[in-house]
Amino acid sequence: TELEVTHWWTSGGEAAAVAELAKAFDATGNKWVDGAIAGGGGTARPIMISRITGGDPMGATQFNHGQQALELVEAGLMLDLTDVAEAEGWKEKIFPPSLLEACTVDGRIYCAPVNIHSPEWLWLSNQAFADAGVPVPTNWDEFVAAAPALEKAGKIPLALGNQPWQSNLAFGAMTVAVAGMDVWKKVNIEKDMDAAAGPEMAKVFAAAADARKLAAKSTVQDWNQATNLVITGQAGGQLMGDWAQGEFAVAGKVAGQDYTCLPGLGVNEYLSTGGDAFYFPKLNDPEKEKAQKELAALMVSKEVQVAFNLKKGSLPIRGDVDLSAANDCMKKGLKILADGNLVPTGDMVWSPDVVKQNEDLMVEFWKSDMSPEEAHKKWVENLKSGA
Amino acid sequence: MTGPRGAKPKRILSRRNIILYGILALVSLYYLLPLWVMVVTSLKGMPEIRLGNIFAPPVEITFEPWVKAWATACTGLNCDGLSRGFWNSVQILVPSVVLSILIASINGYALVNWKFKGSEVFFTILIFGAFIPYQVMLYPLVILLREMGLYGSLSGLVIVHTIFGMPILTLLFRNYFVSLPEELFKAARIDGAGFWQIYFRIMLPMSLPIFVVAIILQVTGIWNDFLFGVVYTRPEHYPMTVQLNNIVNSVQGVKEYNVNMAATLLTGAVPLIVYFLSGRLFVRGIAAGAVKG
Amino acid sequence: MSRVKRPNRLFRNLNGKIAALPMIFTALVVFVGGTLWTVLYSFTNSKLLPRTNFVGFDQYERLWRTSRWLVSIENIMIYGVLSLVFTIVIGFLLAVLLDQKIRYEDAFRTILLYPFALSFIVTGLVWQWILNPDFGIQSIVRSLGWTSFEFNPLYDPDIVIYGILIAGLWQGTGFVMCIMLAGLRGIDEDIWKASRVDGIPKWRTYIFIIIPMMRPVFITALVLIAAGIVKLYDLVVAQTSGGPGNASEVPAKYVYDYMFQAQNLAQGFAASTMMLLTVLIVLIPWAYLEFGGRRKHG
Amino acid sequence: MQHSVSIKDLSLSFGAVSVLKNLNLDIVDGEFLVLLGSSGCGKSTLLNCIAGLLEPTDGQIFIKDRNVTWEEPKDRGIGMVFQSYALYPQMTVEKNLSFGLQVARMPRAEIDKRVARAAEILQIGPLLKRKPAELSGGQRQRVAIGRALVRDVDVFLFDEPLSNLDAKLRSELRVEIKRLHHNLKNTMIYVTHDQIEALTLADRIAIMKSGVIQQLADPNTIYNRPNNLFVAGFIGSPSMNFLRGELVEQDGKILFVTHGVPFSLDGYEAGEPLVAGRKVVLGVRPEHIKVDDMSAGREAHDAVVDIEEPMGADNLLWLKHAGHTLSVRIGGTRRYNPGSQVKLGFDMSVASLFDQSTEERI
Amino acid sequence: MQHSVSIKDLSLSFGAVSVLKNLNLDIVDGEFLVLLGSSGCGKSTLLNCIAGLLEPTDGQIFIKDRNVTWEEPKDRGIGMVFQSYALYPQMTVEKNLSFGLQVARMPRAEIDKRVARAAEILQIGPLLKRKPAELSGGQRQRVAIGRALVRDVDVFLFDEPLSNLDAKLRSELRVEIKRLHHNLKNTMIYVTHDQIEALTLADRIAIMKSGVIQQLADPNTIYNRPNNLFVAGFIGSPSMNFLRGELVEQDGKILFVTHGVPFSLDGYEAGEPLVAGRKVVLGVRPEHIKVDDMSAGREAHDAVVDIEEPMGADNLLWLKHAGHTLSVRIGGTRRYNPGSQVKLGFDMSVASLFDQSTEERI
Ligand SMILES: Nc1ncnc2c1ncn2[C@@H]1O[C@H](COP(=O)(O)OP(=O)(O)OP(=O)(O)O)[C@@H](O)[C@H]1O
Ligand SMILES: Nc1ncnc2c1ncn2[C@@H]1O[C@H](COP(=O)(O)OP(=O)(O)OP(=O)(O)O)[C@@H](O)[C@H]1O
Ligand SMILES: [Mg+2]
Ligand SMILES: [Mg+2]
Repeated sequence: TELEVTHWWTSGGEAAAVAELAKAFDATGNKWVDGAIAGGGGTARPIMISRITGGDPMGATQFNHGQQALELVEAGLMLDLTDVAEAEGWKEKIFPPSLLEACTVDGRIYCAPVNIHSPEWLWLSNQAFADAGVPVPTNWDEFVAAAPALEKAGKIPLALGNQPWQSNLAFGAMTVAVAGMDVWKKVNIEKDMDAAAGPEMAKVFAAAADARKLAAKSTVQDWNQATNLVITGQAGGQLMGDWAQGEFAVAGKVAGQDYTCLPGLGVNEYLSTGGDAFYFPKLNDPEKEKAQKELAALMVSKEVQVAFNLKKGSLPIRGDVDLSAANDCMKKGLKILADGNLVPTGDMVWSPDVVKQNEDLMVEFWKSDMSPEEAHKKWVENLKSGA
Repeated sequence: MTGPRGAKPKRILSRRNIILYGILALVSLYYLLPLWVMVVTSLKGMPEIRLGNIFAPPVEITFEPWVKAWATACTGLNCDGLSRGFWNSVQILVPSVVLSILIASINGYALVNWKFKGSEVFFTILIFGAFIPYQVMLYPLVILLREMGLYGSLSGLVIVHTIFGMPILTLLFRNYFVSLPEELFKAARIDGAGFWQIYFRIMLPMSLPIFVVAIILQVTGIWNDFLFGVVYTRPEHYPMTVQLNNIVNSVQGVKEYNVNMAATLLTGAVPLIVYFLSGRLFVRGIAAGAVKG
Repeated sequence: MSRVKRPNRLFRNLNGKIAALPMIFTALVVFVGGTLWTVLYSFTNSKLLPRTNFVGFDQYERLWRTSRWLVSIENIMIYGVLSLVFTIVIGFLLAVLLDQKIRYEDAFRTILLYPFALSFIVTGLVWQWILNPDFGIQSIVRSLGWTSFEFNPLYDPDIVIYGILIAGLWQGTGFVMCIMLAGLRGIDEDIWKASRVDGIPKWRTYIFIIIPMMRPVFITALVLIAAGIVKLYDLVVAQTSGGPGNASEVPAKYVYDYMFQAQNLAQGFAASTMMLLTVLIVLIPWAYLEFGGRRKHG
Repeated sequence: MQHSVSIKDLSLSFGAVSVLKNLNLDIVDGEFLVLLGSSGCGKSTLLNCIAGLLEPTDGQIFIKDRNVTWEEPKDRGIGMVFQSYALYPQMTVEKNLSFGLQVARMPRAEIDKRVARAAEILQIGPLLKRKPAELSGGQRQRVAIGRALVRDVDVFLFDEPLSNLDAKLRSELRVEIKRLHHNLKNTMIYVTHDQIEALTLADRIAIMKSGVIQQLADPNTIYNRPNNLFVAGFIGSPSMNFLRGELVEQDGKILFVTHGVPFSLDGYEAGEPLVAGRKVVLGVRPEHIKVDDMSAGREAHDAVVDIEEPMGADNLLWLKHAGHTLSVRIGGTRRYNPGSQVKLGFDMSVASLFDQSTEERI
Repeated sequence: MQHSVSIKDLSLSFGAVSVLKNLNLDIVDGEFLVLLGSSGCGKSTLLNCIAGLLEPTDGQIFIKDRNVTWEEPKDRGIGMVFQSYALYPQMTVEKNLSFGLQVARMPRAEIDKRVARAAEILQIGPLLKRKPAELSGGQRQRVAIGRALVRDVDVFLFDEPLSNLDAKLRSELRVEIKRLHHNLKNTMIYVTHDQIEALTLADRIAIMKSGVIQQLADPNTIYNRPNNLFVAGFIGSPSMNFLRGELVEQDGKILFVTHGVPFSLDGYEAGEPLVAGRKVVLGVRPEHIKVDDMSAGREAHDAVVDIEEPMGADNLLWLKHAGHTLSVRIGGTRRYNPGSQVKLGFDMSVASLFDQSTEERI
């Protein structure tokens, strides 16, 4: 049975990872019809939503799990995967459990998580620091301290793509690192607005205000162009999710040798774990529904998880997979994962509306001379609109 | 009697000519620069591009990027470049252009020659419609097409193009038909020709210039459309611009500028060719349709 | 002789009415219907799917508190005014140049017009590239020896909108030039002769006589340009994605982003309603002047 | 007598503007009727109503005693010829002629026969394969007439068919149309604002003003016994001379006096008794004033030549007389210098008297 | 005599098309010269050359004995009035009149004086604040003349200034222009293809054909003694009747014979001796043929009336005579039915004879 699968994984590492999914699916005798839409979720999601609400849904579609597809589920447009989940024992296998929780609405399961992404990573170019004659930093504070040397060597200290979500990601990464886990949880999970407006967060904004000076010379647009600056040693580091590793891999770079990764920015060994999930719109065609369920089961299965996540550079959603092939960075991530130092990501706990507002705020903040205090105030307002 | 006779002698390099052609040359440079950059870059290899000058002609001409853009560039899992979308685009283009122009010209004709009560009101609304951003209509149209059961089909997309082309095209055709002598229409009615006969046998054959303008506007608009193509159809119908977007936006490591430029040129080829073939008629048509407000 | 009753009005000119159905449908259902629908839902708190959960003017209050929206408005004003002025001025000047009985007019015209055939995506891409400080014009000029040369519009929040304007003008002036040229060609040759006999210099003839005579042409051009300005979206997305920061955001993009990315339909609808309102505020007085005034002299 | 076209109480308004006002007109079978009037008086509107191209607001139209008020143009048995020819530019002459017949699904053979006949009558045989753009103005107009001809209609409608042609062609085609009418004997309704056309072609002329028919009569009556001031002033070039004055009784005879100068009205045929004291206008055509030719015992009036306009065959004098400027037409060979003194004689048998207030003929 | 405008060997070609061919023309100071010719013969081109709006290919132009061949239009001392008026539509009448003066930086007071004077001469005072769109055709044309007037020029150039007006207005403005010339006494060059205008206005008429002047003479000469067949046929409406025939000697007298019918040439003033055997064309104007009026012992020719065209003041008869169709103009009150037999008398003293091959007058 043919299933059309839409997603926005089109960069090198991503495409290779999707190919693994497709290969596995085709092997079951079904056919994966690829509906890639480049340009990231921002471009692709409107199209997907239009298709689904327009009554011409695809067979499966990528969303960041969490609240993005919530209303579609509530409107009864999505296939209930509970039976698959029970048959496959997702509850036991999927780790951390928050991933499956994000797929659950009213006790029913509507999506198949495929990977874990953690945005709080600092990627460093060993070569850049060598050129600048300083040692490779081991945490965010050292990185900030080394920045002047990098600048002197004609490098961009911090590479940052000019897209709202990247600015927001960088800020989020710094929140965990600077303010610490407790504050993070208070604000994001308990939605404690006093904490959000508190001094701890103010420190984060101050730090971000310093960081934006380091990124002032960065003029690229896409995240992978920014990563490329790090890969080629033109920039010292980049705050980017674990998927950046795929780019290093495609470029043939070796972790620990050509580049260094610092999960949780080397300060707090904590990661927030969001990720991608696949949703299966209702097609009202038993044949297709069968194929959809097959695909769902397949995506969570062990072999596919390994193959997929190795290519993608993300972490698998199961605690029981063997990732001996994983490289230095991924192992670091796995370790944190195993230690359970985890929190959910922002887009799992906040509505897309809040996320978007924060993205808009952050992109403005990073690229202008808005005072940290003002940004902080607006940020709290944004959170309140969704609290 | 003596004195000057004949024409005043003119130097070819008069000050007027120098200024005139100088400005024109400068302006042309500005307009041609991007094309030059596109063409030159598309013929360079990546190493040469990385070295720097985007304006320099290629040291070593390679058609590799063109081949890649056309046939092998990847989007997700599909590695057949733009070729995949080309026929889709043609399939979208032809019926959309034909239908939208047909309807708009009939509208214009009805508005001018078969006025009925309220026709001007509808026309005014239509013109206001030209100012509505597409984004605003995106959602209502999804719902509308869904209700009509056309969502996701090629016909749905054709309808969308027809709707959004309607305001400006109707304006063009109305203005053109107004400028045709009304007596012609009267003569045809006396000859016993009906609504459609007059339209097809009298009006259509007389409207070549304005049709050229309409065709150019529509070919350009529809061929270059990305949003509607991707929102209102499914992947098997995706137009070439979707592939272009995918090629240009999905970066694998470094951006392959040469492939991007080749893809851009390939995508722009159809409207460009239409332009080059019909330049003169275009100005004439504009004069006939657009100018008489 | 008998009197014959007047037939039913509805069925007279039936073909004309039938033929106009697509237009009536589009006007009423799509444009009016779609607009009303949009306005209606802008008063709800619809998120991903439209819901009739009315919240009054909340969306509008939030809209006008959002700095991105304010920046968008400011940008579209700057872009709109400059684009209108420059497109018309440049288009007209080019048309005047081409109207000087020059040689190779066809070639020049084609050169000026071809960008119109390219999509905004393509236009944005190429200009993003040419204006890129690392390998575009700035780096070329610097490599020629002028090392302090600064031309970096797309990465400077203060002037980024002008960078977009450069590309927009490149794309759109040719078409306006064509309209103007057609208008100039429509001017009675005798006017030119009269002004020469009167000894009026050419430039004064253009300013005081020809331009006022081309009023309808300018209005056509104005309408076309203005319709384009309201819809400005692709070019920004392709060139800057609204950056750096939110310095080049425009209303259409705000609408789109909030409808689909933020999944806050109502916010997007509120923004579109504001856009429509602006269009109406601009258009209605104009339409009144234009059509209401014209009726007077037949 | 059979009425070919009959118009009853026809009214037509464009919105608030009333163009035709309760108009009645009966046209006899085979008659050549000319509608004459200045621009904008509603001539074309009336013609379009007859043709069915405009819907009247009120009233009825009969053609061959059939009420056609609501019929389609093609069913009315009319053919129409337009000022701008209105030939279909993309069709050959032959196609132009046969289009209407084809639309009516007439058999090929019949079409060919009719086209051939029309081509022969109008002598456009050699042009049949050409397109309108390749024809001269006169040829185009002939084709336009042919288009009405092939349809074998009862009534021909002409809307200023000659005004786009130059003077020479105009006079040629005028003769041709006259001949055509002689041969075909169809009813023809002909709109023009050229009075020469009206006078030469018409069996009867209807003079219109603001949607109302002012006078409907044969050309001779119109020219020599105009109903009212408007008709009198409208017809004739240069215009009739108008002298405003009063009727005065002197020695038992009624005289016309203007600026103190008395004119004998001997020979004038009044429609009603002339009463002294009535304010009137005396109208005399330029050719009915004799200069320095006092035969037949006319009164002699003194006048001074102001301007002379030689026009070849004729010579037009503008004279100052009793406070008026008079135009007088004399033979082309008789010349006067400005300033010359002349004696004028008025031919009252062809003059007209109008009441100053009603402007009607007395 | 002083020459106001003098044209020497003027030639002009548009690319390969030669429009004016070695044209010479001297215009006397204060003269009213009319350029008359059919459409496309080069009248406007010549006028534009004089105005400096077109550059001649060869030749010289003198105005007031100054060689202006290379001068700008504004420096030539000319004013020009166009057929389409060419008023600046968005300016008031006053502005239209004063704009050229303002550009020339004339003092305000002087401008006002001139505008006032022009407005008075042309009686457009009340219109000064209006825009051209609010004027009637005749008023517009007056403003256009005013624009030339204020510039106080030596030479007025008119390019068919009246052809956009209707007949009535045309004849009114004609008189006004004539009066203007009387008062101003400027040199005026006036292009038209309307012969009535030419005949009534001109001191001299230059008749052009394909860029060559065919005859340059006063209206009377042009009308009665045309130089060649072209001029003869061009002037006069309806056209001169042409009879093609031969000169034959009979009884020691030279007669003109066509289709076997002999015509006595008594009274004809030949420019050269008449030789028997020469193929010639006899031209007689319609008003020079008398119908049933055999006074003064004229030959009587039999003819049959074909068509009658009553034109009010006159009556036009189309007659069949000796294989020709003749047009004859008679008084408006004399009527003939088609088919009537009439007797014609030809007035040879005002007839013309042309050589058939050279087409020149004999
Ligand atoms: N479609 C219309 N709408 C409004 N008014 C009209 C329309 N058509 C004609 N008129 C008006 O009706 C009047 C009569 O017009 P019509 O064309 O019948 O005049 P006409 O006698 O044919 O003049 P002309 O000699 O200029 O052709 C005019 O005042 C005109 O302005
Ligand atoms: N700019 C031009 N280029 C080429 N040929 C031209 C141009 N202007 C005029 N002609 C040709 O020159 C000839 C004379 O034109 P001109 O305008 O002088 O005629 P005209 O006597 O004024 O005619 P009309 O009475 O129609 O105004 C015509 O055959 C015309 O086609
Ligand atoms: Mg009319
Ligand atoms: Mg001319």
